[in-house]
Amino acid sequence: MGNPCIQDVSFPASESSHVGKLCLQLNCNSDCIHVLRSMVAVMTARAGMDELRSNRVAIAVDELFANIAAHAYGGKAGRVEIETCICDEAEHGRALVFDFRDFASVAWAGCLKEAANHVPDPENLCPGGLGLRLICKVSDHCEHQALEDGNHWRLIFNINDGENDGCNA
Amino acid sequence: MGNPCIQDVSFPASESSHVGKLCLQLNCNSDCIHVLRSMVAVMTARAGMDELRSNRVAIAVDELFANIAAHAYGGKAGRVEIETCICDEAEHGRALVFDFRDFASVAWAGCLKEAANHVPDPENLCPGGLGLRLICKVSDHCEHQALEDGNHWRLIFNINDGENDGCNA
Amino acid sequence: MDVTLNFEREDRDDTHTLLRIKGDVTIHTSTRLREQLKPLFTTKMQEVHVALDHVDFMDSSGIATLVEGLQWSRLTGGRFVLSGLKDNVKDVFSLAKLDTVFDIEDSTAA
Amino acid sequence: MDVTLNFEREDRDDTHTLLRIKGDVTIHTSTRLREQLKPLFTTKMQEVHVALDHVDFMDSSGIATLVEGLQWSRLTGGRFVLSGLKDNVKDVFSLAKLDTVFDIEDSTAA
Ligand SMILES: Nc1ncnc2c1ncn2[C@@H]1O[C@H](COP(=O)(O)OP(=O)(O)O)[C@@H](O)[C@H]1O
Ligand SMILES: Nc1ncnc2c1ncn2[C@@H]1O[C@H](COP(=O)(O)OP(=O)(O)O)[C@@H](O)[C@H]1O
Repeated sequence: MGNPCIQDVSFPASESSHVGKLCLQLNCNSDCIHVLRSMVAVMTARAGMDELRSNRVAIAVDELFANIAAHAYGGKAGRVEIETCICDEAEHGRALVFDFRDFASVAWAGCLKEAANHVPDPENLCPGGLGLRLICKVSDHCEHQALEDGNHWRLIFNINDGENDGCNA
Repeated sequence: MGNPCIQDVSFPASESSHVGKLCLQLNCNSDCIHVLRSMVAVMTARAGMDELRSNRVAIAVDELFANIAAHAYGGKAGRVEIETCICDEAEHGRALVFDFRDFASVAWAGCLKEAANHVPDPENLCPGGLGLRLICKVSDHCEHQALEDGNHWRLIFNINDGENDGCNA
Repeated sequence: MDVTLNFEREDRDDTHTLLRIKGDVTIHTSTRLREQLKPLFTTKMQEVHVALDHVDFMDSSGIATLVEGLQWSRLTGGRFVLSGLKDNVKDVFSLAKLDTVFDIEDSTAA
Repeated sequence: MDVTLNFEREDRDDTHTLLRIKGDVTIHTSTRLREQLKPLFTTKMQEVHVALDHVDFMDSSGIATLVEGLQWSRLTGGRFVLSGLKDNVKDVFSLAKLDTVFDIEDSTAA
Protein backbone atom coordinates (compact mmCIF):
# COMPACT_ATOMS: atom_id res chain seq x y z
CA MET A 1 0.00 0.00 0.00
CA GLY A 2 2.09 2.85 1.30
CA ASN A 3 -0.21 5.54 -0.01
CA PRO A 4 0.68 8.56 2.12
CA CYS A 5 -2.86 9.91 2.21
CA ILE A 6 -4.31 6.93 3.98
CA GLN A 7 -3.63 6.42 7.63
CA ASP A 8 -4.18 3.29 9.53
CA VAL A 9 -7.68 1.91 9.04
CA SER A 10 -8.39 2.31 12.75
CA PHE A 11 -9.59 5.74 13.70
CA PRO A 12 -6.76 8.14 14.55
CA ALA A 13 -6.81 9.84 17.92
CA SER A 14 -5.86 13.28 16.75
CA GLU A 15 -8.62 15.38 15.29
CA SER A 16 -6.74 17.13 12.55
CA SER A 17 -5.92 13.96 10.66
CA HIS A 18 -9.60 13.29 10.47
CA VAL A 19 -10.76 16.43 8.70
CA GLY A 20 -12.77 15.52 5.62
CA LYS A 21 -12.75 11.82 6.31
CA LEU A 22 -15.79 9.62 6.73
CA CYS A 23 -15.39 6.31 8.55
CA LEU A 24 -18.13 3.77 8.83
CA GLN A 25 -18.18 0.45 10.64
CA LEU A 26 -21.03 -1.88 10.09
CA ASN A 27 -22.22 -5.35 9.73
CA CYS A 28 -22.52 -6.31 6.11
CA ASN A 29 -26.30 -6.33 5.89
CA SER A 30 -27.38 -5.56 2.37
CA ASP A 31 -29.49 -2.56 3.44
CA CYS A 32 -26.26 -0.77 4.41
CA ILE A 33 -25.72 -0.19 0.69
CA HIS A 34 -27.86 2.92 1.24
CA VAL A 35 -25.46 4.34 3.77
CA LEU A 36 -22.55 3.69 1.44
CA ARG A 37 -24.36 5.44 -1.37
CA SER A 38 -24.93 8.54 0.73
CA MET A 39 -21.22 8.57 1.62
CA VAL A 40 -20.44 8.42 -2.08
CA ALA A 41 -22.93 11.22 -2.81
CA VAL A 42 -21.30 13.47 -0.22
CA MET A 43 -17.74 12.72 -1.31
CA THR A 44 -18.36 13.00 -5.06
CA ALA A 45 -20.15 16.32 -4.47
CA ARG A 46 -17.09 17.53 -2.56
CA ALA A 47 -14.92 16.34 -5.42
CA GLY A 48 -17.08 18.25 -7.89
CA MET A 49 -17.89 15.13 -9.90
CA ASP A 50 -20.96 15.18 -12.15
CA GLU A 51 -23.94 12.87 -11.78
CA LEU A 52 -22.70 10.20 -14.16
CA ARG A 53 -19.26 10.03 -12.57
CA SER A 54 -20.83 10.02 -9.11
CA ASN A 55 -23.01 7.10 -10.14
CA ARG A 56 -19.97 5.20 -11.40
CA VAL A 57 -18.21 5.70 -8.08
CA ALA A 58 -21.40 4.51 -6.36
CA ILE A 59 -21.44 1.41 -8.55
CA ALA A 60 -17.85 0.48 -7.70
CA VAL A 61 -18.36 1.02 -3.98
CA ASP A 62 -21.66 -0.88 -4.07
CA GLU A 63 -20.13 -3.83 -5.95
CA LEU A 64 -17.13 -4.07 -3.67
CA PHE A 65 -19.36 -4.09 -0.61
CA ALA A 66 -21.68 -6.66 -2.22
CA ASN A 67 -18.71 -8.92 -2.98
CA ILE A 68 -17.41 -8.72 0.56
CA ALA A 69 -20.86 -9.55 1.92
CA ALA A 70 -21.49 -12.38 -0.54
CA HIS A 71 -18.06 -13.91 -1.05
CA ALA A 72 -15.79 -12.93 1.84
CA TYR A 73 -18.50 -13.46 4.47
CA GLY A 74 -20.63 -15.88 2.44
CA GLY A 75 -23.83 -14.00 3.18
CA LYS A 76 -23.37 -14.22 6.96
CA ALA A 77 -22.97 -11.31 9.36
CA GLY A 78 -19.47 -9.86 9.26
CA ARG A 79 -17.81 -6.63 10.19
CA VAL A 80 -16.74 -4.18 7.49
CA GLU A 81 -14.95 -0.88 7.95
CA ILE A 82 -15.09 1.72 5.23
CA GLU A 83 -13.06 4.88 5.13
CA THR A 84 -13.17 7.57 2.48
CA CYS A 85 -11.34 10.82 1.92
CA ILE A 86 -10.13 13.12 -0.79
CA CYS A 87 -6.34 13.11 -1.00
CA ASP A 88 -3.95 15.41 -2.66
CA GLU A 89 -0.83 13.76 -3.85
CA ALA A 90 1.94 15.67 -5.54
CA GLU A 91 2.47 12.84 -8.00
CA HIS A 92 -1.04 11.92 -9.03
CA GLY A 93 -3.12 14.98 -8.23
CA ARG A 94 -6.38 14.96 -6.29
CA ALA A 95 -8.16 11.66 -5.88
CA LEU A 96 -11.17 10.22 -4.10
CA VAL A 97 -10.16 7.15 -2.12
CA PHE A 98 -12.23 4.38 -0.55
CA ASP A 99 -10.69 1.80 1.77
CA PHE A 100 -12.56 -1.35 2.71
CA ARG A 101 -11.45 -3.60 5.50
CA ASP A 102 -13.03 -6.95 6.28
CA PHE A 103 -12.17 -9.58 8.87
CA ALA A 104 -13.17 -12.61 6.87
CA SER A 105 -11.22 -15.85 6.73
CA VAL A 106 -11.83 -16.06 2.98
CA ALA A 107 -9.22 -14.14 1.07
CA TRP A 108 -9.66 -13.05 -2.50
CA ALA A 109 -7.12 -14.91 -4.60
CA GLY A 110 -8.23 -14.12 -8.12
CA CYS A 111 -6.75 -11.90 -10.76
CA LEU A 112 -8.28 -8.47 -11.16
CA LYS A 113 -6.92 -8.04 -14.67
CA GLU A 114 -8.78 -11.14 -15.80
CA ALA A 115 -11.98 -10.06 -14.10
CA ALA A 116 -11.66 -6.65 -15.72
CA ASN A 117 -11.42 -8.11 -19.19
CA HIS A 118 -14.27 -10.58 -18.90
CA VAL A 119 -16.78 -9.78 -21.68
CA PRO A 120 -20.22 -11.41 -21.63
CA ASP A 121 -21.15 -13.76 -24.45
CA PRO A 122 -24.63 -12.73 -25.66
CA GLU A 123 -25.47 -16.28 -26.77
CA ASN A 124 -24.45 -17.73 -23.47
CA LEU A 125 -25.39 -15.13 -20.91
CA CYS A 126 -24.68 -15.84 -17.29
CA PRO A 127 -26.20 -13.66 -14.61
CA GLY A 128 -23.08 -13.38 -12.41
CA GLY A 129 -19.50 -12.27 -12.76
CA LEU A 130 -20.20 -8.62 -13.52
CA GLY A 131 -19.20 -6.97 -10.26
CA LEU A 132 -15.42 -7.04 -10.50
CA ARG A 133 -15.58 -6.05 -14.13
CA LEU A 134 -17.59 -2.94 -13.25
CA ILE A 135 -15.30 -2.10 -10.34
CA CYS A 136 -12.22 -2.28 -12.54
CA LYS A 137 -13.86 -0.40 -15.36
CA VAL A 138 -14.98 2.62 -13.38
CA SER A 139 -12.19 3.01 -10.84
CA ASP A 140 -8.83 4.48 -11.78
CA HIS A 141 -7.10 2.10 -9.44
CA CYS A 142 -8.29 -0.99 -7.62
CA GLU A 143 -6.09 -2.92 -5.29
CA HIS A 144 -6.38 -5.80 -2.88
CA GLN A 145 -4.19 -6.83 0.02
CA ALA A 146 -4.67 -10.04 1.97
CA LEU A 147 -4.09 -9.38 5.66
CA GLU A 148 -3.51 -11.83 8.46
CA ASP A 149 -7.04 -11.36 9.71
CA GLY A 150 -8.96 -10.33 6.61
CA ASN A 151 -8.73 -8.19 3.51
CA HIS A 152 -8.01 -4.62 2.58
CA TRP A 153 -9.39 -3.25 -0.67
CA ARG A 154 -8.68 0.21 -2.03
CA LEU A 155 -10.50 2.05 -4.78
CA ILE A 156 -9.08 5.28 -6.18
CA PHE A 157 -10.95 7.70 -8.44
CA ASN A 158 -8.98 10.52 -9.98
CA ILE A 159 -10.53 13.94 -9.69
CA ASN A 160 -10.60 16.22 -12.76
CA ASP A 161 -9.61 13.46 -15.07
CA GLY A 162 -11.30 11.56 -17.84
CA GLU A 163 -12.76 8.10 -17.35
CA ASN A 164 -10.23 5.35 -17.11
CA ASP A 165 -10.73 1.90 -18.55
CA GLY A 166 -7.73 0.20 -17.01
CA CYS A 167 -7.34 -1.68 -13.80
CA ASN A 168 -3.90 -1.35 -12.27
CA ALA A 169 -4.00 -4.29 -9.91
CA MET B 1 -26.28 6.17 31.26
CA GLY B 2 -25.93 2.50 32.10
CA ASN B 3 -28.12 1.34 29.27
CA PRO B 4 -27.10 -2.29 28.79
CA CYS B 5 -27.59 -2.22 25.04
CA ILE B 6 -24.95 0.38 24.39
CA GLN B 7 -21.34 -0.56 24.59
CA ASP B 8 -18.48 1.78 24.82
CA VAL B 9 -18.54 4.41 22.10
CA SER B 10 -15.24 3.10 20.74
CA PHE B 11 -15.63 0.23 18.34
CA PRO B 12 -15.61 -3.15 20.11
CA ALA B 13 -13.09 -5.74 19.03
CA SER B 14 -15.41 -8.71 19.07
CA GLU B 15 -17.63 -9.13 16.08
CA SER B 16 -20.75 -10.45 17.70
CA SER B 17 -21.33 -7.34 19.77
CA HIS B 18 -21.44 -5.41 16.56
CA VAL B 19 -24.23 -7.21 14.75
CA GLY B 20 -26.86 -4.73 13.61
CA LYS B 21 -24.94 -1.69 14.71
CA LEU B 22 -23.88 1.19 12.50
CA CYS B 23 -20.99 3.36 13.65
CA LEU B 24 -19.92 6.49 11.85
CA GLN B 25 -17.05 8.84 12.59
CA LEU B 26 -16.86 12.08 10.75
CA ASN B 27 -16.03 15.67 10.82
CA CYS B 28 -19.09 17.76 11.39
CA ASN B 29 -19.42 19.19 7.89
CA SER B 30 -23.02 20.02 7.19
CA ASP B 31 -23.13 17.79 4.09
CA CYS B 32 -22.75 14.76 6.38
CA ILE B 33 -26.41 15.24 7.28
CA HIS B 34 -27.07 13.10 4.20
CA VAL B 35 -25.12 10.19 5.60
CA LEU B 36 -26.97 10.47 8.89
CA ARG B 37 -30.27 10.47 7.07
CA SER B 38 -29.43 7.28 5.23
CA MET B 39 -28.48 5.66 8.54
CA VAL B 40 -31.86 6.69 9.89
CA ALA B 41 -33.61 5.34 6.79
CA VAL B 42 -31.94 1.95 7.19
CA MET B 43 -32.56 1.70 10.93
CA THR B 44 -36.19 2.87 10.84
CA ALA B 45 -36.87 0.39 8.02
CA ARG B 46 -35.40 -2.35 10.19
CA ALA B 47 -37.59 -1.17 13.05
CA GLY B 48 -40.66 -1.30 10.81
CA MET B 49 -41.46 2.37 11.35
CA ASP B 50 -43.69 4.12 8.84
CA GLU B 51 -42.65 7.10 6.73
CA LEU B 52 -43.87 9.77 9.11
CA ARG B 53 -42.19 8.21 12.12
CA SER B 54 -39.02 7.65 10.12
CA ASN B 55 -39.03 11.33 9.17
CA ARG B 56 -39.42 12.30 12.82
CA VAL B 57 -36.44 10.20 13.78
CA ALA B 58 -34.52 11.84 10.92
CA ILE B 59 -35.48 15.27 12.21
CA ALA B 60 -34.23 14.55 15.73
CA VAL B 61 -30.96 13.07 14.49
CA ASP B 62 -30.49 15.94 12.04
CA GLU B 63 -31.15 18.60 14.70
CA LEU B 64 -28.84 17.01 17.22
CA PHE B 65 -26.04 16.85 14.67
CA ALA B 66 -26.73 20.43 13.57
CA ASN B 67 -26.53 21.63 17.18
CA ILE B 68 -23.24 19.86 17.79
CA ALA B 69 -21.81 21.38 14.62
CA ALA B 70 -23.14 24.87 15.31
CA HIS B 71 -22.96 25.17 19.08
CA ALA B 72 -20.51 22.60 20.46
CA TYR B 73 -17.96 23.17 17.68
CA GLY B 74 -19.10 26.69 16.76
CA GLY B 75 -19.16 25.92 13.05
CA LYS B 76 -15.54 24.75 12.99
CA ALA B 77 -14.30 21.29 12.07
CA GLY B 78 -14.78 18.80 14.88
CA ARG B 79 -15.00 15.08 15.26
CA VAL B 80 -18.34 13.42 15.89
CA GLU B 81 -19.01 9.73 16.45
CA ILE B 82 -22.47 8.36 15.91
CA GLU B 83 -23.61 4.90 16.81
CA THR B 84 -27.02 3.41 16.26
CA CYS B 85 -28.65 0.10 17.03
CA ILE B 86 -31.94 -1.51 17.85
CA CYS B 87 -32.01 -2.76 21.43
CA ASP B 88 -34.28 -5.10 23.19
CA GLU B 89 -34.66 -4.37 26.83
CA ALA B 90 -36.81 -6.48 29.10
CA GLU B 91 -38.09 -3.39 30.86
CA HIS B 92 -38.90 -1.03 28.01
CA GLY B 93 -39.30 -3.24 24.96
CA ARG B 94 -37.59 -2.69 21.64
CA ALA B 95 -36.12 0.70 20.93
CA LEU B 96 -34.06 2.46 18.31
CA VAL B 97 -31.09 4.19 19.93
CA PHE B 98 -28.71 6.85 18.62
CA ASP B 99 -25.59 7.84 20.53
CA PHE B 100 -23.67 10.98 19.64
CA ARG B 101 -20.21 11.67 20.97
CA ASP B 102 -18.37 14.93 20.43
CA PHE B 103 -14.99 16.14 21.68
CA ALA B 104 -15.84 19.80 22.01
CA SER B 105 -14.76 21.98 24.90
CA VAL B 106 -18.21 23.59 24.95
CA ALA B 107 -20.60 21.58 27.08
CA TRP B 108 -24.34 21.93 26.88
CA ALA B 109 -25.56 23.34 30.19
CA GLY B 110 -29.17 24.17 29.43
CA CYS B 111 -32.37 22.52 30.52
CA LEU B 112 -33.99 20.17 28.07
CA LYS B 113 -37.38 20.44 29.76
CA GLU B 114 -37.40 24.18 29.18
CA ALA B 115 -36.32 23.80 25.57
CA ALA B 116 -39.04 21.21 25.04
CA ASN B 117 -41.75 23.52 26.26
CA HIS B 118 -40.71 26.60 24.34
CA VAL B 119 -43.67 27.69 22.18
CA PRO B 120 -43.17 30.31 19.46
CA ASP B 121 -45.00 33.61 19.78
CA PRO B 122 -46.62 34.33 16.37
CA GLU B 123 -46.43 38.10 16.90
CA ASN B 124 -42.79 37.96 17.81
CA LEU B 125 -41.35 35.17 15.71
CA CYS B 126 -37.69 34.40 16.04
CA PRO B 127 -36.00 32.16 13.51
CA GLY B 128 -33.95 30.10 15.98
CA GLY B 129 -34.55 27.97 19.03
CA LEU B 130 -36.55 25.25 17.33
CA GLY B 131 -34.05 22.41 17.23
CA LEU B 132 -34.13 21.20 20.83
CA ARG B 133 -37.88 21.54 20.93
CA LEU B 134 -38.21 19.24 17.93
CA ILE B 135 -35.71 16.76 19.35
CA CYS B 136 -37.61 16.53 22.62
CA LYS B 137 -40.97 16.35 20.93
CA VAL B 138 -40.20 13.46 18.60
CA SER B 139 -37.86 11.32 20.71
CA ASP B 140 -39.14 9.15 23.52
CA HIS B 141 -36.05 9.88 25.54
CA CYS B 142 -33.30 12.44 25.12
CA GLU B 143 -30.37 12.63 27.44
CA HIS B 144 -27.11 14.51 27.71
CA GLN B 145 -23.97 13.72 29.63
CA ALA B 146 -21.03 16.08 29.90
CA LEU B 147 -17.79 14.12 29.65
CA GLU B 148 -14.30 15.20 30.53
CA ASP B 149 -13.41 15.63 26.90
CA GLY B 150 -16.75 16.37 25.27
CA ASN B 151 -20.38 15.39 25.27
CA HIS B 152 -22.49 12.29 24.97
CA TRP B 153 -26.07 12.59 23.75
CA ARG B 154 -28.51 9.74 23.51
CA LEU B 155 -31.80 9.63 21.66
CA ILE B 156 -34.20 6.75 22.16
CA PHE B 157 -37.22 6.00 19.99
CA ASN B 158 -39.60 3.31 21.17
CA ILE B 159 -40.57 0.74 18.59
CA ASN B 160 -44.24 -0.27 18.25
CA ASP B 161 -45.36 2.53 20.43
CA GLY B 162 -47.36 5.69 19.89
CA GLU B 163 -45.71 9.08 19.55
CA ASN B 164 -44.43 10.54 22.75
CA ASP B 165 -44.61 14.21 23.58
CA GLY B 166 -42.48 14.20 26.68
CA CYS B 167 -38.80 14.67 27.17
CA ASN B 168 -37.38 12.63 30.00
CA ALA B 169 -34.14 14.49 30.51
CA MET C 1 -29.10 11.01 -4.28
CA ASP C 2 -28.69 14.74 -4.38
CA VAL C 3 -26.76 16.73 -1.79
CA THR C 4 -27.62 20.11 -3.30
CA LEU C 5 -30.70 22.31 -3.39
CA ASN C 6 -32.03 23.56 -6.71
CA PHE C 7 -34.21 26.57 -7.47
CA GLU C 8 -36.46 27.63 -10.29
CA ARG C 9 -37.92 31.09 -10.38
CA GLU C 10 -41.04 32.08 -12.28
CA ASP C 11 -42.26 35.68 -12.34
CA ARG C 12 -45.96 35.88 -13.09
CA ASP C 13 -45.55 39.63 -13.40
CA ASP C 14 -43.64 42.40 -11.64
CA THR C 15 -45.57 41.93 -8.45
CA HIS C 16 -45.99 38.14 -8.18
CA THR C 17 -43.15 35.67 -8.07
CA LEU C 18 -42.89 31.93 -7.56
CA LEU C 19 -39.81 30.12 -6.26
CA ARG C 20 -39.76 26.35 -6.72
CA ILE C 21 -37.36 24.47 -4.47
CA LYS C 22 -36.04 21.00 -5.22
CA GLY C 23 -34.08 18.98 -2.68
CA ASP C 24 -33.64 18.80 1.08
CA VAL C 25 -33.62 21.97 3.16
CA THR C 26 -31.12 21.43 5.98
CA ILE C 27 -28.24 23.29 7.64
CA HIS C 28 -26.29 22.29 4.56
CA THR C 29 -28.59 24.06 2.12
CA SER C 30 -30.68 26.62 4.04
CA THR C 31 -28.22 29.46 3.54
CA ARG C 32 -28.64 29.00 -0.22
CA LEU C 33 -32.40 29.19 0.26
CA ARG C 34 -31.95 32.38 2.25
CA GLU C 35 -29.83 33.89 -0.56
CA GLN C 36 -32.52 33.09 -3.12
CA LEU C 37 -35.39 34.22 -0.94
CA LYS C 38 -34.20 37.52 0.47
CA PRO C 39 -33.99 39.59 -2.74
CA LEU C 40 -37.57 38.65 -3.64
CA PHE C 41 -38.99 40.83 -0.88
CA THR C 42 -39.19 44.33 -2.30
CA THR C 43 -41.83 46.93 -1.56
CA LYS C 44 -43.43 46.50 -4.99
CA MET C 45 -43.69 42.69 -4.67
CA GLN C 46 -47.25 41.79 -3.65
CA GLU C 47 -46.78 38.05 -3.41
CA VAL C 48 -43.84 35.73 -2.90
CA HIS C 49 -44.88 32.13 -3.39
CA VAL C 50 -42.57 29.27 -2.39
CA ALA C 51 -43.45 25.87 -3.92
CA LEU C 52 -42.27 22.94 -1.83
CA ASP C 53 -43.66 20.10 -3.97
CA HIS C 54 -40.17 18.73 -4.53
CA VAL C 55 -38.86 19.12 -1.01
CA ASP C 56 -38.63 15.71 0.66
CA PHE C 57 -37.13 16.85 3.93
CA MET C 58 -36.94 20.07 5.90
CA ASP C 59 -35.33 20.65 9.27
CA SER C 60 -35.52 23.60 11.67
CA SER C 61 -32.93 25.59 9.74
CA GLY C 62 -35.26 25.48 6.73
CA ILE C 63 -38.20 26.52 8.86
CA ALA C 64 -36.12 29.28 10.41
CA THR C 65 -35.33 30.60 6.93
CA LEU C 66 -39.03 30.61 6.04
CA VAL C 67 -39.78 32.41 9.31
CA GLU C 68 -37.33 35.06 8.12
CA GLY C 69 -39.27 35.20 4.86
CA LEU C 70 -42.44 35.83 6.83
CA GLN C 71 -40.73 38.65 8.67
CA TRP C 72 -39.46 40.19 5.43
CA SER C 73 -42.95 39.99 3.96
CA ARG C 74 -44.39 41.74 7.00
CA LEU C 75 -41.81 44.49 6.56
CA THR C 76 -42.50 44.97 2.87
CA GLY C 77 -46.25 44.46 3.19
CA GLY C 78 -46.66 41.62 0.68
CA ARG C 79 -48.14 38.14 0.93
CA PHE C 80 -45.85 35.18 1.62
CA VAL C 81 -47.34 31.85 0.57
CA LEU C 82 -46.08 28.29 0.90
CA SER C 83 -47.54 25.43 -1.12
CA GLY C 84 -47.18 21.77 -1.97
CA LEU C 85 -45.94 20.65 1.45
CA LYS C 86 -45.48 16.89 1.64
CA ASP C 87 -46.95 15.15 4.67
CA ASN C 88 -43.66 14.89 6.50
CA VAL C 89 -42.79 18.55 5.87
CA LYS C 90 -46.28 19.54 7.08
CA ASP C 91 -45.65 17.40 10.14
CA VAL C 92 -42.52 19.38 11.04
CA PHE C 93 -44.40 22.67 10.71
CA SER C 94 -47.08 21.40 13.04
CA LEU C 95 -44.59 19.95 15.52
CA ALA C 96 -43.03 23.42 15.56
CA LYS C 97 -46.51 24.90 16.11
CA LEU C 98 -45.99 27.07 13.04
CA ASP C 99 -48.54 25.48 10.71
CA THR C 100 -51.11 28.15 11.54
CA VAL C 101 -48.63 31.01 11.44
CA PHE C 102 -47.79 30.54 7.75
CA ASP C 103 -50.08 31.04 4.80
CA ILE C 104 -50.07 27.47 3.44
CA GLU C 105 -51.86 26.45 0.24
CA ASP C 106 -52.50 22.81 -0.59
CA SER C 107 -51.34 22.66 -4.17
CA THR C 108 -49.05 24.87 -6.16
CA ALA C 109 -50.87 27.18 -8.55
CA ALA C 110 -49.23 27.33 -11.98
CA MET D 1 -35.17 8.16 1.36
CA ASP D 2 -36.54 4.74 0.54
CA VAL D 3 -34.74 1.49 1.28
CA THR D 4 -37.38 -0.69 -0.34
CA LEU D 5 -38.36 -1.50 -3.92
CA ASN D 6 -41.95 -1.07 -5.04
CA PHE D 7 -43.79 -2.70 -7.91
CA GLU D 8 -46.88 -1.93 -9.93
CA ARG D 9 -48.24 -4.44 -12.38
CA GLU D 10 -50.48 -3.58 -15.32
CA ASP D 11 -51.84 -6.31 -17.59
CA ARG D 12 -52.72 -4.94 -21.00
CA ASP D 13 -54.34 -8.29 -21.78
CA ASP D 14 -53.61 -11.97 -21.12
CA THR D 15 -50.52 -11.87 -23.27
CA HIS D 16 -48.94 -8.50 -22.50
CA THR D 17 -47.87 -7.36 -19.08
CA LEU D 18 -46.07 -4.31 -17.73
CA LEU D 19 -44.10 -4.22 -14.48
CA ARG D 20 -43.20 -0.78 -13.16
CA ILE D 21 -40.35 -0.69 -10.67
CA LYS D 22 -39.78 2.13 -8.21
CA GLY D 23 -36.63 2.39 -6.11
CA ASP D 24 -33.03 1.20 -6.25
CA VAL D 25 -32.19 -2.25 -7.55
CA THR D 26 -29.29 -3.57 -5.48
CA ILE D 27 -28.29 -6.74 -3.63
CA HIS D 28 -30.75 -5.56 -1.01
CA THR D 29 -33.74 -5.54 -3.36
CA SER D 30 -32.92 -7.68 -6.42
CA THR D 31 -34.30 -10.90 -4.93
CA ARG D 32 -37.66 -9.12 -4.62
CA LEU D 33 -37.43 -8.10 -8.27
CA ARG D 34 -36.68 -11.72 -9.17
CA GLU D 35 -39.76 -12.90 -7.23
CA GLN D 36 -41.95 -10.42 -9.10
CA LEU D 37 -40.42 -11.11 -12.48
CA LYS D 38 -40.20 -14.87 -12.63
CA PRO D 39 -43.95 -15.75 -12.59
CA LEU D 40 -44.59 -13.36 -15.50
CA PHE D 41 -42.83 -15.65 -17.96
CA THR D 42 -45.39 -18.21 -19.05
CA THR D 43 -45.69 -19.81 -22.46
CA LYS D 44 -48.79 -17.78 -23.28
CA MET D 45 -47.19 -14.43 -22.35
CA GLN D 46 -46.04 -12.70 -25.54
CA GLU D 47 -44.49 -9.63 -23.94
CA VAL D 48 -43.08 -8.81 -20.54
CA HIS D 49 -42.30 -5.12 -20.29
CA VAL D 50 -40.28 -3.73 -17.38
CA ALA D 51 -40.54 0.04 -16.88
CA LEU D 52 -37.50 1.54 -15.17
CA ASP D 53 -38.57 5.21 -15.23
CA HIS D 54 -38.49 5.35 -11.45
CA VAL D 55 -35.27 3.44 -10.90
CA ASP D 56 -32.49 5.82 -9.85
CA PHE D 57 -29.79 3.24 -9.31
CA MET D 58 -29.07 -0.28 -10.48
CA ASP D 59 -26.08 -2.44 -9.68
CA SER D 60 -24.88 -5.74 -11.16
CA SER D 61 -27.29 -7.78 -9.06
CA GLY D 62 -30.15 -5.90 -10.75
CA ILE D 63 -28.62 -6.45 -14.16
CA ALA D 64 -28.08 -10.13 -13.34
CA THR D 65 -31.77 -10.44 -12.48
CA LEU D 66 -32.74 -8.86 -15.78
CA VAL D 67 -30.35 -11.23 -17.58
CA GLU D 68 -32.32 -14.04 -15.96
CA GLY D 69 -35.47 -12.43 -17.31
CA LEU D 70 -33.95 -12.49 -20.78
CA GLN D 71 -33.18 -16.17 -20.37
CA TRP D 72 -36.70 -16.95 -19.18
CA SER D 73 -38.14 -15.06 -22.14
CA ARG D 74 -35.96 -17.06 -24.51
CA LEU D 75 -37.24 -20.26 -22.92
CA THR D 76 -40.91 -19.25 -23.13
CA GLY D 77 -40.57 -17.59 -26.52
CA GLY D 78 -41.91 -14.14 -25.61
CA ARG D 79 -40.50 -10.63 -25.92
CA PHE D 80 -38.73 -9.06 -22.95
CA VAL D 81 -38.58 -5.26 -23.12
CA LEU D 82 -36.97 -2.69 -20.86
CA SER D 83 -37.91 0.99 -21.01
CA GLY D 84 -37.38 4.35 -19.37
CA LEU D 85 -33.76 3.80 -18.38
CA LYS D 86 -32.24 6.88 -16.78
CA ASP D 87 -28.84 7.96 -18.07
CA ASN D 88 -26.92 6.43 -15.18
CA VAL D 89 -28.77 3.13 -15.44
CA LYS D 90 -28.11 3.10 -19.20
CA ASP D 91 -24.47 3.77 -18.41
CA VAL D 92 -24.21 0.65 -16.26
CA PHE D 93 -25.75 -1.48 -19.02
CA SER D 94 -23.23 -0.16 -21.47
CA LEU D 95 -20.30 -0.56 -19.06
CA ALA D 96 -21.44 -4.17 -18.71
CA LYS D 97 -21.57 -4.43 -22.54
CA LEU D 98 -25.20 -5.54 -22.27
CA ASP D 99 -26.89 -2.49 -23.79
CA THR D 100 -27.14 -4.19 -27.16
CA VAL D 101 -28.18 -7.56 -25.75
CA PHE D 102 -31.43 -6.27 -24.24
CA ASP D 103 -34.44 -4.93 -26.08
CA ILE D 104 -34.45 -1.37 -24.74
CA GLU D 105 -37.14 1.18 -25.58
CA ASP D 106 -36.67 4.86 -24.89
CA SER D 107 -39.92 5.74 -23.21
CA THR D 108 -42.49 3.63 -21.47
CA ALA D 109 -45.62 3.01 -23.50
CA ALA D 110 -48.80 3.40 -21.47
N1 LIG E 1 -14.33 -9.88 -1.77
C1 LIG E 1 -14.21 -11.13 -2.28
N2 LIG E 1 -13.73 -12.14 -1.53
C2 LIG E 1 -13.60 -13.37 -2.04
N3 LIG E 1 -13.93 -13.70 -3.30
C3 LIG E 1 -14.42 -12.75 -4.11
C4 LIG E 1 -14.57 -11.40 -3.64
N4 LIG E 1 -15.05 -10.67 -4.66
C5 LIG E 1 -15.20 -11.50 -5.71
N5 LIG E 1 -14.82 -12.75 -5.40
C6 LIG E 1 -14.83 -13.92 -6.34
O1 LIG E 1 -14.81 -13.43 -7.67
C7 LIG E 1 -15.94 -13.89 -8.41
C8 LIG E 1 -16.43 -12.82 -9.39
O2 LIG E 1 -16.99 -11.74 -8.65
P1 LIG E 1 -17.97 -10.72 -9.37
O3 LIG E 1 -17.34 -10.26 -10.64
O4 LIG E 1 -18.31 -9.65 -8.42
O5 LIG E 1 -19.25 -11.55 -9.75
P2 LIG E 1 -20.32 -12.30 -8.82
O6 LIG E 1 -20.27 -11.65 -7.48
O7 LIG E 1 -21.60 -12.05 -9.54
O8 LIG E 1 -19.91 -13.75 -8.80
C9 LIG E 1 -16.96 -14.26 -7.36
O9 LIG E 1 -17.87 -15.23 -7.82
C10 LIG E 1 -16.09 -14.76 -6.22
O10 LIG E 1 -15.75 -16.10 -6.41
N1 LIG F 1 -24.93 20.54 21.39
C1 LIG F 1 -24.97 21.74 21.99
N2 LIG F 1 -23.89 22.21 22.65
C2 LIG F 1 -23.94 23.41 23.24
N3 LIG F 1 -25.02 24.22 23.22
C3 LIG F 1 -26.12 23.82 22.60
C4 LIG F 1 -26.16 22.55 21.95
N4 LIG F 1 -27.39 22.41 21.43
C5 LIG F 1 -28.08 23.53 21.72
N5 LIG F 1 -27.34 24.40 22.42
C6 LIG F 1 -27.79 25.70 22.94
O1 LIG F 1 -29.20 25.70 23.01
C7 LIG F 1 -29.78 26.74 22.19
C8 LIG F 1 -31.08 26.28 21.55
O2 LIG F 1 -30.79 25.30 20.57
P1 LIG F 1 -31.85 24.98 19.45
O3 LIG F 1 -33.19 24.77 20.09
O4 LIG F 1 -31.36 23.84 18.63
O5 LIG F 1 -31.97 26.30 18.56
P2 LIG F 1 -30.86 27.03 17.67
O6 LIG F 1 -29.82 26.03 17.31
O7 LIG F 1 -31.66 27.49 16.49
O8 LIG F 1 -30.34 28.16 18.50
C9 LIG F 1 -28.69 27.09 21.20
O9 LIG F 1 -28.81 28.41 20.73
C10 LIG F 1 -27.43 26.85 21.99
O10 LIG F 1 -27.12 27.97 22.78
